Amino acid sequence: MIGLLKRDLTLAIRAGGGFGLSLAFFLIFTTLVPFGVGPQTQILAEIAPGILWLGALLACLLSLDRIFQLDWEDGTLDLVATSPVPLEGLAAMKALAHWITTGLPLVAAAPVLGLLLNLPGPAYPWLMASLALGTPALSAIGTFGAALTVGIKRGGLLLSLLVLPLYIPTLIFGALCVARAATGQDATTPLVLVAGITAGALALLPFAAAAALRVNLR
Amino acid sequence: MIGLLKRDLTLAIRAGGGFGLSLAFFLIFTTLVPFGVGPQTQILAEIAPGILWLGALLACLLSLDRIFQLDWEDGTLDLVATSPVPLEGLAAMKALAHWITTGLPLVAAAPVLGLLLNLPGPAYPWLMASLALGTPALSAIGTFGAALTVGIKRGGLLLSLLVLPLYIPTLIFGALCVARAATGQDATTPLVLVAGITAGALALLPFAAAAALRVNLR
Amino acid sequence: MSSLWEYANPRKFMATSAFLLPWTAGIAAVCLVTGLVWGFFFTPDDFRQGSTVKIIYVHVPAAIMAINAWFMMLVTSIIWVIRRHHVSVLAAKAAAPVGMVFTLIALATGALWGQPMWGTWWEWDPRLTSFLILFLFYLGYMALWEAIENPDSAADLTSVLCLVGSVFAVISRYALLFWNQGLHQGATLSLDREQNISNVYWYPLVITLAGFGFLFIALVLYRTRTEIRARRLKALIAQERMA
Amino acid sequence: MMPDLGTYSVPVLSSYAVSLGLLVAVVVASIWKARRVRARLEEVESRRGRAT
Amino acid sequence: MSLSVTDLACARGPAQILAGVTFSVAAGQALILRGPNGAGKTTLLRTLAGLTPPLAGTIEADPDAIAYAAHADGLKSALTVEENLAFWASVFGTHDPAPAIEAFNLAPLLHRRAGEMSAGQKRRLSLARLLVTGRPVWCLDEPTVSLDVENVARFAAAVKAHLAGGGSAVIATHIDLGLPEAATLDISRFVAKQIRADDPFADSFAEGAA
Amino acid sequence: MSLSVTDLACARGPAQILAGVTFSVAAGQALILRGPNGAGKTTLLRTLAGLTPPLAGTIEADPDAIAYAAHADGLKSALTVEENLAFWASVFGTHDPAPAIEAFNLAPLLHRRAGEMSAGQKRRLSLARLLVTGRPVWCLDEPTVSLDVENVARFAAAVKAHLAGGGSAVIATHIDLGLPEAATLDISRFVAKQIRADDPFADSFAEGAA
Ligand code: HEM
Ligand SMILES: Nc1ncnc2c1ncn2[C@@H]1O[C@H](COP(=O)(O)OP(=O)(O)OP(=O)(O)O)[C@@H](O)[C@H]1O
Ligand SMILES: Nc1ncnc2c1ncn2[C@@H]1O[C@H](COP(=O)(O)OP(=O)(O)OP(=O)(O)O)[C@@H](O)[C@H]1O
Ligand SMILES: [Mg+2]
Ligand SMILES: [Mg+2]
Repeated sequence: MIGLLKRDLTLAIRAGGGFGLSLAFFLIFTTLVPFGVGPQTQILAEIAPGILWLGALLACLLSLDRIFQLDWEDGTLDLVATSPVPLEGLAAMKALAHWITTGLPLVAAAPVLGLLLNLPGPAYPWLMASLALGTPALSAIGTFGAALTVGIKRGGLLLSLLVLPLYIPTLIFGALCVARAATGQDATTPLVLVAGITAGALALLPFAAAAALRVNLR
Repeated sequence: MIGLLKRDLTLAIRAGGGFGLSLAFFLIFTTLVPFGVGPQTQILAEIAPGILWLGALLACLLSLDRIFQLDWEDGTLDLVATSPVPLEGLAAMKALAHWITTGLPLVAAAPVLGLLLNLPGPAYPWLMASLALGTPALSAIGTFGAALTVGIKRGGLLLSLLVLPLYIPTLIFGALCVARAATGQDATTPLVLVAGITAGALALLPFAAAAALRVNLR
Repeated sequence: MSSLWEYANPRKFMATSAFLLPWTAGIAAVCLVTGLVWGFFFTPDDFRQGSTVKIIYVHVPAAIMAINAWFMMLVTSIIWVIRRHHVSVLAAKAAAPVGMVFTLIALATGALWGQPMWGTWWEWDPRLTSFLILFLFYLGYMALWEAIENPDSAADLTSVLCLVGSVFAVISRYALLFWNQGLHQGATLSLDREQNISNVYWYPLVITLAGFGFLFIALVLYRTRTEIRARRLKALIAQERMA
Repeated sequence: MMPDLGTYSVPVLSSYAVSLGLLVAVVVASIWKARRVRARLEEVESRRGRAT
Repeated sequence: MSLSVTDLACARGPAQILAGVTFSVAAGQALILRGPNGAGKTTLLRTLAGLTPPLAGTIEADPDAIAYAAHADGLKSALTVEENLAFWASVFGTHDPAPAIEAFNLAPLLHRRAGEMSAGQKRRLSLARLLVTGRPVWCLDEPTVSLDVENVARFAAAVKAHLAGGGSAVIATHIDLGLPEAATLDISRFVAKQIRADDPFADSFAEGAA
Repeated sequence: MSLSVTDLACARGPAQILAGVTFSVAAGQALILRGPNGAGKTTLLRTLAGLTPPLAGTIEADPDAIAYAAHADGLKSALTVEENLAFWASVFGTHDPAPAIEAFNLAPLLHRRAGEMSAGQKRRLSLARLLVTGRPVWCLDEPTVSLDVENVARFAAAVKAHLAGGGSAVIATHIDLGLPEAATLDISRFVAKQIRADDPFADSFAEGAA
């Protein structure tokens, strides 16, 4: 199973930039917001927590359809399915690889982007904590969605349609956590809830993803 | 060339939903924003023009990497390149098909989503006009980006990195047009500028896209 | 010298750059040290900006060179597209990271300057924002180089991107002015010097500017040499694998 | 020797530090890459030299 | 390892394709599946490999004994030959790709990216994968497509060595593989295309009763 | 239509693969390209089709006369057989797919989606595309891969009809096509693998001077 993870990371690094790209998307998204919304720092500071979380979520989303699609197209998925690796393990490794290439860099970069949007000072540690605890859930949910839509050409938009509603709870609590911290309120409760969602998603979704894969390979 | 357009539209409708999906993304994005930013109508109304334009832009973005990728993978692009259809024509048709399946539905749906975000009344016609004039530029720019990255597996995020900076002027003028209309100012100048960008992009980028395709097929 | 285009031959370029490199690097070091030391230690504080005026000696040269670097990439890319001189496009590739670092310096020092002057790290001012966009263009350009395996295809595609990107960078600049009038300083370094900052600030600034310019030239020469070697390495490895 | 930077010592010093740091970083990165590429090229060239 | 199949019915999507497929392959034997295009060879092999559940009948073989090779190569074009093999070795928990490299003469291509190889070179790599799986029952779908004469011989030698080591193989093909001693099964006599028997909407609904 | 090639040098990526390729195919003639895996058949055909510019030499044929068929099928799996053909007919400005359907017996599959066909059925469809192009010079890369005996015969008949109509064909293959009267060219004698001659980095640059 480590072989799967290693291969996915190698592929991510070799073909098309890997780690850097989700970061770049995150950066661009946060710079685009002021272009749309206007340059008033007051408003920007107010929407910053939501925008940062939304950016992280979209950066995750954009790389989802590649999780299984390429393996499916070139026949690798068929072959892995007939190998000793259980599909549950495959799904878990895929989610982990996705998180390492997407979620992890976002956590590290978020504070810099917070500056651009004038996020108030006390919110920074909470921003990082909530992203660190929340992005694994995004990857796990996304892997499940990717497993559902593997085999559908042009599945990208369908995938986002399926996955985004599932992302809503994570988004709400994550953004709430940062927003509370930004206005000096207590932010522990939403943080704990984010962690809870992540724990649940990690425990259950690999099984759902494997079931979906099995159906799609049939 | 009409054959190309017809086929792309058929494929879009048949495989994975076509028209509906970019709309669905747009809808979900605009509903996610209040979850992230919080439900204060005051703020939402203020950021509505920007968010609507941003949503349209991201909905376009998400479907870009499929413009040439599938044709490239199954060998169709090689075959079209050896056919009497010039690659410039191919690029233009691809951009047109992308606009019909993505931009056009957005124009139609935007007013409904404006309601969700409390966009002020006078802005609606300007919202539709600016999207109708601006989204063709998004499709043309996106087709150029897709032509640059065809052949790169996992090119999706790279594509957004390349394309989003090019989207900035359209976004600024488009959102500015709506924002001015929302606050009762004169919005014609930004609208004219959006139209100008679109005209320029449509006139020039198919050639750049064809050049990039030629290099990638070599 | 028969023709300027001869330098597009890798061997000729290697020879010429080997000669030029120590000189440009030396001038760069001298100018940078003189200019920065002069600027940091021997200029008075501004009556309004206090000691923050010293930031000008890194901020302005970095900003100016960041733009010039993109301009140079544009020119060399066009040369590649039209005359297909390999060294030319490799010079563009070599310049991109340098330009990106200069952009980053301008952004960082600007942000540090903004905190005391405007009371905020970041302001969505057109000048600053267009720099952020320039930074994104550099990132995209470099990422495209990295993503493409075949060197000649990568050269062609990045050149096309550079051309189209330049057009859009100009439009963005204009769009930004329209979008927000901004707080940033106007031009200090116009030809008509009398109307601008006084000589005490002017001399060290010009010297650091020269320093940054020569540093850029030296780095581009040096990195282009590396790129040429890497390109040859790639060719040789390909040849070995074919055998 | 050190000039009096007054209340602004932090931004001024950190600007210089960041700038010099980044400049040194590109220079070092360039040298590092140059060394690596050069070493690998020499290795391959000498291998070829022996072969032919 | 032997493989034995009794009265198997195979489906593809909504349709039953084959019914009553019965054969057995003993250890050390190879079975060549023949049949015109669209007969159902791929369908049968996918069912044997456990990818598609059978509609009826039994497959007597440990699914973990079967190595499947499909029409598609299953290669990552960004990885080198060596990396592709190492990946499959790690997935199958085996460790030494050397015999596979040897058998298909991949040594000269070891550091080439899979995307930069010709069709036949890719096919060789994907066949080498079989040796890396270390599994005893090979189910191969047109393995020699795009191979030149020399490499078809390499493939035949690899199959023979595999059989000699107590393995077995089921191979679908249209062309000669150079395995004269293998048994042949023409699957066209099992073709039974119809709506799947387990589809409850297949019966007419006796509208009167509803 | 005839095709004549003089002293052609072909490249793939950074590498020159073939040099000095010279042959000519008159109207009504077929030429079969042979050569081991990786020799450069695909490379040559791509150059003839105008996809890759040649490094040297001349190709005397209107690029608009050449119909190319690659290893990949170029089919859209979501479209039916009929729609796939209609698409190619519209791209090539021709209008009647009936002879193509006839020649490869696609009538029974006409409303099947391309994605729901077997490998050989897909291949038949992609060969039928050639007839729809209406172009006189066919450049085919292993056209009979996955075809059964009956369909190989159909293909041979289609080629013969095409030649009889004054067309010509260049066909790369490893297996017998049933075209005994066609000339054969073994391209292994043109193989000249090396760095592209137009690559200025091929010369060493006397590092000592640096
Ligand atoms: C992140 C923030 C900033 C960025 C990205 C930035 C960028 C730039 C750029 C692009 C230039 C133009 C160089 C040229 O082409 O002439 C410039 C010059 C200059 N900047 Fe900034 N700047 C920033 C913040 C500041 C701040 C806060 C101040 C001082 C209050 C400042 C003062 C100046 C001055 C005095 C010049 C010289 C003007 C000239 O020669 O044109 N900058 N900066
Ligand atoms: N996804 C699918 N949905 C429905 N029918 C299918 C699907 N795939 C294949 N078929 C049909 O099932 C039948 C058996 O196909 P299969 O691929 O098993 O044939 P095959 O014997 O492997 O042929 P070939 O020699 O061409 O590879 C064919 O008639 C085919 O049209
Ligand atoms: N993208 C590429 N980059 C570099 N080299 C390549 C690339 N594609 C193919 N090659 C090499 O070029 C040579 C010729 O390949 P080509 O595909 O033309 O062979 P072929 O004669 O068609 O072989 P096959 O019978 O296996 O299809 C091979 O040695 C191959 O490894
Ligand atoms: Mg089959
Ligand atoms: Mg070939």
